[in-house]
Amino acid sequence: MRLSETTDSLAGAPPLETLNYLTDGTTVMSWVNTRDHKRVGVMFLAAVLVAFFLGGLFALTLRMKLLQPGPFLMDALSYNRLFTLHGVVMIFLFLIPAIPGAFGNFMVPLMIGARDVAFPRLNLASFYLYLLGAAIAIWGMVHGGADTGWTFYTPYSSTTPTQVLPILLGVFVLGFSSILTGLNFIVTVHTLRAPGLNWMRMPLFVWGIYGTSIIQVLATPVLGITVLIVAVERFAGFGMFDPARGGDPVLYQHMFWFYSHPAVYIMVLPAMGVISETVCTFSRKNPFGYRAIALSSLGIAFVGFFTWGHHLFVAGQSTFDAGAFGLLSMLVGIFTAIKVFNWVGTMYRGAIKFTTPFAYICGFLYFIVFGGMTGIALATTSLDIHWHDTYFVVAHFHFIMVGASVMAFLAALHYWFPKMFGKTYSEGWGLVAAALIILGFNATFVPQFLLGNYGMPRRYYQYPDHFQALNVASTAGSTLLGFGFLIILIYLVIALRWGARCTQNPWGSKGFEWLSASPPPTHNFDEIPTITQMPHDYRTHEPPGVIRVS
Amino acid sequence: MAESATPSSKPDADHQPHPSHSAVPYLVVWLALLGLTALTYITGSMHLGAWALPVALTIATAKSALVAVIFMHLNESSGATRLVFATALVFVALLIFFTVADVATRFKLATPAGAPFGTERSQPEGLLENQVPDE
Amino acid sequence: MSHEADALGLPRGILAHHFSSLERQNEAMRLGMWLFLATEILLFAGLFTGYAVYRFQFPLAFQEASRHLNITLGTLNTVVLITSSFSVALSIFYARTDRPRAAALCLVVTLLFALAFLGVKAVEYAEHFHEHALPGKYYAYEAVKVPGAAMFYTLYFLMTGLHGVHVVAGMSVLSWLLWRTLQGRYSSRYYTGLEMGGLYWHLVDLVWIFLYPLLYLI
Amino acid sequence: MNDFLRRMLFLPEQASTFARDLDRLHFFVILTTFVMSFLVGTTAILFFVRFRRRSETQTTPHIEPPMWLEALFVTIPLSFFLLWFFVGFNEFVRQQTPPADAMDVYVMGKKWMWKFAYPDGPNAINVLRVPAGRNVRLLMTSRDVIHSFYVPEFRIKKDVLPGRYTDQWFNAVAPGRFQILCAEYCGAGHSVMRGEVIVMKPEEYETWLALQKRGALASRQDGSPTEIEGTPALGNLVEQGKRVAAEKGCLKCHSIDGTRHIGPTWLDLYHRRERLTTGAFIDADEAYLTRSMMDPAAEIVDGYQPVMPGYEGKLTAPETSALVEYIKSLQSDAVRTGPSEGPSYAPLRNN
Ligand code: HEA
Ligand code: HEA
Ligand code: HEC
Ligand code: CUA
Ligand SMILES: [Cu+2]
Repeated sequence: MRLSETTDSLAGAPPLETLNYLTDGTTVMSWVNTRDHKRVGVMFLAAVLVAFFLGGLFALTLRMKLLQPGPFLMDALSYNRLFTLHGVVMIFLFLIPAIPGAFGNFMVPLMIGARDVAFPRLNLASFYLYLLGAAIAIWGMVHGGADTGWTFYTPYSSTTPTQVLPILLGVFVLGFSSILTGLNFIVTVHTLRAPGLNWMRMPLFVWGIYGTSIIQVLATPVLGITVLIVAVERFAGFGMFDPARGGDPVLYQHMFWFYSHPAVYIMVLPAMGVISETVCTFSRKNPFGYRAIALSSLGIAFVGFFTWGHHLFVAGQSTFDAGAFGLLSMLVGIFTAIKVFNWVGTMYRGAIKFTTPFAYICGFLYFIVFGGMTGIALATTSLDIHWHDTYFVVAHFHFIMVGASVMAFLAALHYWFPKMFGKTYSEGWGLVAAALIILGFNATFVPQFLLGNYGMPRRYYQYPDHFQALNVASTAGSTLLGFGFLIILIYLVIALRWGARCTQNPWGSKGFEWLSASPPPTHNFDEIPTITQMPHDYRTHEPPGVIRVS
Repeated sequence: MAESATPSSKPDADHQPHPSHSAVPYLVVWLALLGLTALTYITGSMHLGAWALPVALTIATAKSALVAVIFMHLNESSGATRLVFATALVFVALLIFFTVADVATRFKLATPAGAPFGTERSQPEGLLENQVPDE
Repeated sequence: MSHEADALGLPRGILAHHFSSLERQNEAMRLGMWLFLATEILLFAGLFTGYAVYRFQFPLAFQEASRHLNITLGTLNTVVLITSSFSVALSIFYARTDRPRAAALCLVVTLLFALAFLGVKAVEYAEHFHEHALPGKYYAYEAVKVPGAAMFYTLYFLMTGLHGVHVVAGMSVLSWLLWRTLQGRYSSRYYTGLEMGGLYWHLVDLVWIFLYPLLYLI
Repeated sequence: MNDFLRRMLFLPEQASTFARDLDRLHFFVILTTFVMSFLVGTTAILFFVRFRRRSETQTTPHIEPPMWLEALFVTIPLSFFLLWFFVGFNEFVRQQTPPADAMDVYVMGKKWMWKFAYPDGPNAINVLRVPAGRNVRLLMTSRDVIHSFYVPEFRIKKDVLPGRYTDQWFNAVAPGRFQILCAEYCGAGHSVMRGEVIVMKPEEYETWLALQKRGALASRQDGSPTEIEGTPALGNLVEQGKRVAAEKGCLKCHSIDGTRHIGPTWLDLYHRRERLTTGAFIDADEAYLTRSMMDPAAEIVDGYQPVMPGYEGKLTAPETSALVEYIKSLQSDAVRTGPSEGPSYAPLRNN
């Protein structure tokens, strides 16, 4: 089934064969030098996909090792480097830049009726900083690789003889890239909204990106200074976190998590924005509780800053702080709950069509509730004592980061694929892959919850024999998962090359990004649209292009 | 907060939002800053004990408020910029608060008399050869 | 769009194509700059947190060590930096009121003060090196041997070092702005670039306003 | 029911007094998690079945949720979360507060082994013996990097930090053997940094202890934090302190019988509220006592002259802690009340 056949009736007049941003200049230099937010978005997309497959390969290798309780396949040091690299690549190279860098860049200006982001040159710079940071980090991996875990806890990270410096430096540069992306979005949203697009008409994806940007701007610098101090400690022995000189290792953890807990919301807020958009399109319904969904993004961005201590419950943090952070963690859960219930509410009395993105929406909803609720369970101070640094935590965060964020990333990829490239992909294969991924995902990570309950600590190269059965189950699941991603890779590449041309608005969506052509021309709009209604208003069946364009 | 963009047609009004301007406020602020520096220097050398820190911080805050509001023109900025500045300060305050609260309310013996006390620097040689103790 | 800029007699290319008016673009620049300043504040916040924690843990050592810093030089530097901030503010004021030469002169004064600041700092650093009042494992200062004193110097060097890097960065920004001012780029019609540079310099001052009492006056 | 759920969820045996209470909360939270994710997931599917798209030009009504519904979305989860938090935090505080009558064991983590030492008792590597039914408090520190002491069956875990002490207590319900795991990543040997807790019948434990004290003590094996660091044996710290006080001349100025001399008396000094010349009050805890020796001029007790010499560099760390122990032992009512206080730990080594 081709999308274009079934949804033609809804599409506006297809202004197809005009020059679009992809065909307007095809030399290499025209890409390298571009100021176009859409091209920067596409380059980010390509880069983060490479990072994802790299990180995924590391993950599969990890899982292979864990088939056997004893030494197998590699030695302990290689294993330790491998999970560090898996974590660093997946978090700093993939998930943090993924949705904001790729889809945020592409869609936010389109959605708010702007011709570009506020600082196009800075935007390009942010991409090159990403490449530079990635290059430094990968160079470090090739030259030995660190074995600290992605958390770089001192004093281990300041004393291990492996190559920590390049990775720290890479993370620092990547942080800069992330800051610039966020800064740009905040300014864009404040100053470049189209006439008539007031705050309470802004698409929910833009709200999600806006909340994310606040975190990126305000949290990332603290990570920057923290890794810098560790670097100074390593090569100059300043001893700021060194207990032998009166330093406090727990201070490091406070500073690290002041960034890294909010950072988990950098990873999930854009994903939530994607779900807010897609759930409306595929239900053909206005967002249920628009205001609640929009403002809860801000709520997460703010309260999310003050829960970092829940990573330190057994780290020697004081009981007072544990209580304060535990309580605040409970509050941050509420904002997510509001969103979840409103997404489900959006489907109520809608006109739902089951497509590949919708399959991922269903997966997302289930995984975010399960993953999020296990987060709440972990924040219940006393329960964390047993679970801390076991596979329960590993399963918790993979449920959110893979189960929710990656699902949303995939939903976005499929939903906006026609918008970005003007091509359609095979819906049948899309559903097969989605089924495989959701199934494989459960098979991989549900056993890890049980392993955590059973008492298996994470970052274990060898483990006591009685954990083996569950580990084998998890590895089997991860193979399924891998095949799912492989299928997606194949049919998307095929679609890119040979896919049928799609219409301007194949999904019949009333999101504002569909106001421009697909793929959009370099300057996005011939004339800046005037917005006269909320996004996703499906009370009439005029195509959204008819939202009065002045 | 910024309102939606309306193509502006009266550029002159835009570019000089505060037409009558004089340098006197800057001069006054500069003198005030010098005065406050003198004050903090004097109070600083009085060894006020427990009060030294609050006094010094209050003076520093007053000084930085002057710089931010007058020199940096926060008084004529949009609400968004003020919000950015205020948010940054609130976050800094809470970062420091929670971290110090942890140290201040720890388990009593956490850092016993004589700390810092000995830890071994790790021995880089052995590790890379991968000497994992046998079980 | 950019014909508006032409009509105003502004240098070409100042108004980017995607902004509807210069006012809007200036607002964007200003907001962007303040966001950047916010990141700078949080960058320093990490060190201030470290300071707060270790001061809490080693109050005596911090007092002892701080008394051995050179308060006179510290105060001198405070005055120098405050004055440089003042002259930057004046320079923007002159640019705004179409007196580019006065503006340029103020920038020159600022740069001189910045150099003076670095000079004084260099004198202090030299003294510390001489006394071996150095951070972490290099600490061998005879005068203060309380546990925790080394931590004070670690923080001292990290904080003033990072601040010094910012001073140097600010100086390069200001030099560039001086060049642009001499070219006559800034006037009452357009002075955003200068204003941004000024904001950055004021932030450098702001940080020092806190560093001074925390390091020298406890 | 308890056992059924425990097995379904792969939870290990409940071998400490905490385990059962914790697991109960665990079941509540996890079952709610199952129910909620199932409910949300199925509601989505049901809505799909019920509200399928019937035509490509279908329109839908504009629906805004009523205020009360949004309020429910907030209050229902919030009340669950808060309930869990308060129940959980209560348990947490209990786990963090060792009872007064706990027996102490010193634990030292080191790449990649656990060392245990009993106050005036034996030492061991990787094997911790405790009596069943007694409260045991572990006082833990590390020699190199962070480790984490984890016994799944007891549901306890605590990071072991260099340069600091952390504590953890438990009460093992019945004899048995349980694995100790290291739960904080500490390098290549992290996953094999294992040990064992052997819970013994109280009588057997006493016999074992007596045996160790008599025989094994003479040929102590390595593993005692005290011995490695060259500090005096823990048990006679008080005796040592008495000797040091005499040798170093403290007793020239300080009395131990409550009389006022050049300096304040040491009797009942520990945890006395001292008024300083600044007017502030201070609690004479270990830290203050140490400071008073190292830097007496910093805080002068009201009514005394700042004549005491500083002992910074003149007292070794073991001597300092012996003195602190000695001063702590000088209590007019020998019976100590209040929560269990610091044991006679010795700082490991002064840098
Ligand atoms: C995208 C990433 C992401 C997200 C969004 C979250 C979200 C949350 N996380 Fe998670 N977390 C991680 C990534 C993430 N986490 C990572 C990477 C780690 C490990 C890091 C490491 O050590 O390496 C971690 C670790 C971690 C810990 C530390 C565990 C340990 O090491 O001991 C804790 C403890 O409190 C925690 C809590 C939470 C909470 C409370 C949320 C909340 O935000 C969740 C909110 C969501 C919900 C609550 C679901 C929706 C609710 C409903 C629909 C309500 C239905 C309800 C009822 C009626 C009851 N997380
Ligand atoms: C965005 C973040 C992200 C993502 C997407 C993933 C994805 C996966 N992760 Fe990862 N993980 C982390 C973030 C992430 N992880 C972090 C932060 C840690 C902690 C690190 C630390 O301790 O410091 C961690 C740790 C971690 C561990 C624990 C290691 C340990 O503690 O010892 C394990 C073990 O199973 C694991 C497994 C997996 C698996 C199976 C996937 C799968 O979902 C991967 C799926 C992807 C692919 C499979 C690749 C695509 C397909 C191909 C390459 C085609 C070829 C394949 C076939 C033909 C089969 N991860
Ligand atoms: C020259 C006399 C002198 C000697 C010798 C001396 N002290 Fe003191 N000590 C004082 C005086 C006077 C004070 C009260 C003023 C102060 O707080 O410094 C004091 C206070 C103290 C206090 C604080 C008591 C309180 O009530 O707060 C402690 C603890 C202490 N000394 C320990 C020692 C130890 C241990 C030694 C030996 C190693 C020692 N002193 C040797 C004179 C002395
Ligand atoms: Cu010790 Cu891990
Ligand atoms: Cu967290």
